[in-house]
Amino acid sequence: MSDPMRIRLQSQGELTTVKILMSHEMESGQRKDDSGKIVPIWNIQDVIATLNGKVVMTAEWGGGVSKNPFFQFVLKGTKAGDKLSVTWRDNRGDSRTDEAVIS
Amino acid sequence: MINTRREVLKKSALIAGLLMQSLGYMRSASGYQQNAFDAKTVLELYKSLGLAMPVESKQIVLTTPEIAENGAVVQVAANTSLPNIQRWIFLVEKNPVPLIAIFNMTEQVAPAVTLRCKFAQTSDFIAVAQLSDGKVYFSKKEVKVTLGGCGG
Amino acid sequence: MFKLAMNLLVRKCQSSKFAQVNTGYGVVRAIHSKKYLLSLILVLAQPLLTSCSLFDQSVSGSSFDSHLIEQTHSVVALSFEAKGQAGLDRLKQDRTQEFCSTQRGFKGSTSATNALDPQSSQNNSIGQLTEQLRLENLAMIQQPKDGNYLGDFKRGELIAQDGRGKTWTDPQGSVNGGNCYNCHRLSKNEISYGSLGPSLYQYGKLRGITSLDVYLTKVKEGASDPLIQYTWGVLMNSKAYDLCTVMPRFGVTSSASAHEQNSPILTQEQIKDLMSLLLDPRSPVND
Amino acid sequence: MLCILGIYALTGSAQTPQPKDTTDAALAQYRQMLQEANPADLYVAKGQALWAQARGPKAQSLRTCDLGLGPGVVKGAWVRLPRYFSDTGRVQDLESRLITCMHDIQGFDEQELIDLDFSKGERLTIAQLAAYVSSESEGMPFNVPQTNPVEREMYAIGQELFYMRAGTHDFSCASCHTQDGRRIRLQDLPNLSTPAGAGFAFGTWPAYRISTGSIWSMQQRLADCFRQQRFPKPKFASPATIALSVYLGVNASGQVAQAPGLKR
Repeated sequence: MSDPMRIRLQSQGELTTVKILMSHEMESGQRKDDSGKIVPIWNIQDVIATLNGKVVMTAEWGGGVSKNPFFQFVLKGTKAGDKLSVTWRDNRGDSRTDEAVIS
Repeated sequence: MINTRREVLKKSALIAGLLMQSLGYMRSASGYQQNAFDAKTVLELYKSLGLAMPVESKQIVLTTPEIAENGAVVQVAANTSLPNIQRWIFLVEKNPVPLIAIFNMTEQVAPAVTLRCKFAQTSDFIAVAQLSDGKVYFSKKEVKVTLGGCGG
Repeated sequence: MFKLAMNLLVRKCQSSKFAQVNTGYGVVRAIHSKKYLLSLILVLAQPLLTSCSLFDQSVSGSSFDSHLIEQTHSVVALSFEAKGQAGLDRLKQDRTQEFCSTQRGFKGSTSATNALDPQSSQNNSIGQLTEQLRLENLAMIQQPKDGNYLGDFKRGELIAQDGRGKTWTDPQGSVNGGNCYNCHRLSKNEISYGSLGPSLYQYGKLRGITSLDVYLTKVKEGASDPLIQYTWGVLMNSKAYDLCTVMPRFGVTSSASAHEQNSPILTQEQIKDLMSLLLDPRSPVND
Repeated sequence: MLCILGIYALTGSAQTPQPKDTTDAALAQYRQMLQEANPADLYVAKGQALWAQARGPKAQSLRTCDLGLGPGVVKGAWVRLPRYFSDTGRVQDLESRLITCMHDIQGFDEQELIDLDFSKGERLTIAQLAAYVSSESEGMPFNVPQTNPVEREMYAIGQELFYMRAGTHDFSCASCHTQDGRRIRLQDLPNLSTPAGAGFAFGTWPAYRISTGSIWSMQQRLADCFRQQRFPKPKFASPATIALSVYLGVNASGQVAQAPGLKR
């Protein structure tokens, strides 16, 4: 089971900055192990953010995103009580969704 | 510190529904573009994404460190005053796989995105902005990756 | 008789301290509960004090608490385990290491002051000991067998960049690096350099090697050229010039630090390559 | 002879202007950007969950673990460690105390925990617990006690160890950590004999290591220092590492705890 994300929200007027830390190995598929074998790629491929159920941003990531990814974006036109939901899915089919409410 | 993280209740039907909806959206609307992530050069990448050759624009502002103490984690950010941005494409030119990420933007988000990515060596970071009219612009900045630690 | 008493005391010290501590985890309790007993033994055996210790009082100097040093060595003996090529013999100090453990001013400064000013130091016993140990180190320096002091600056740059070697994760028998950039600035283009040691950028150029001709002359006169001799000497055994410098002794092994079949950190060939890195006018150091 | 050597001394005359300021500024910028979000927070969350979770052969949580301020008190405990514990009769740092609790309360085998590798299994658990416990002292000043004679003794031994030169490279801790404003490669070397330097070092571990992408505890930090020092390996939670921690923690008195940190 995947570990929870850490989502921090900072609102200023109608803009809300979203800072997300995700717990993931993000194995690049380029690295070799001690025996010289390539460690297979294992990465978050898709990220989706919804605000009150409506998709506001999606992303596709490769193995070049750092381990334990940090991702930040800015929501427009937000108000207190709005509910942000973030989902990631990796190339092994594992996924995780976490939520945060704008205060 | 504002911290409103909540752990998802696994049994919540609402969340489960949202998850299904989200994954469904990802598969139908975008679909993971494996070809682009297989491209070994920037030109190959542009081709696989069906992009016109991007034009350099001063309206794209990049925030990157000049020097990275460790190439494993380098924070990069792009922002732009160009109107109607549809997609951001983040590249590290000299990586074995240059494509780092694609962000599909909507009107509900500002055109500013920050991500941490890996640099295999000193390289240009390139952010490509694709606008809704199909025009493509880019900006680039070099990040020096240094050797560190006692082990050299 | 005296020797026997010492041996008995050593055994006494060990048995009192090692009693409960085979896991290495209960030592402080052991020290605590045996503390007064131990102190008593030490007081009664004042002249034999150092026999519990790796320290020789004449080396450590009188201002140091021998009881504490002895306790410290007991803690060390219980706390470490051999791993990979890093054996427990590495904890056995030679006279230079013992002495320099007690000299607690920083010795890697970029100032020009030499710790070995004979005017001030020979007036006291510490100064005399310093000079004695320095001369011991000086005597350890070997000249190159073939009389040639110089190698290849390109190989030298790679050695200077390489910080590996001699740790418990480095495979036994692997080639060791020189760690030079860890502490020194050397070339213009490498920005990742440390500052524990002085800048060596333009080392040769600033010392008169302004052309290839000058360099080739020095190559010929290596055995008598003061710059060649000094540079070689510092690389081989820095302690011969500044006894307690933080710079390792790259080309020698002392009796106590005779680890890994007596192999120094760097081979003579590697040190020749570093000589060229520092002195060759074509080297990036003299760019 | 000494005169001639003086002229060519490696120390001194070779000083040329160094572009250190621009490099340092660029590095400060790099580090500042990463401070905005420290992946160590992910491990704090895991540690917090592990603290409350019933685990081990006895299926108990650590909610009754006494870190020195009484059973279950986590807040402020870390800035008062290492300290003497009368129940075990020895000075313990956070990690050795966690082992005691995991043994006494949860039924884990102490020696097994000690013999494991860093970052694996229950030892990763300990690092995560340490990240959580340390985070509960964030912003508090260090106040590592020196009231018990054994605590003072451990400080003195720690200081001796700090200056002990040995091994193939003649290094001690002090070789790199007794001057202000020095670097190894591009990494700042805190002067651990000063409150500010000791506070910066002792007060920011556990930390997220960028180079390994994992949480490192103080014990792991010290073990890797000894590796680089070309010493043999210190045993986990051994008296030597605890004595050094006492030395650092006491030197850091009054400095503010900032753990878990973020390191190269």
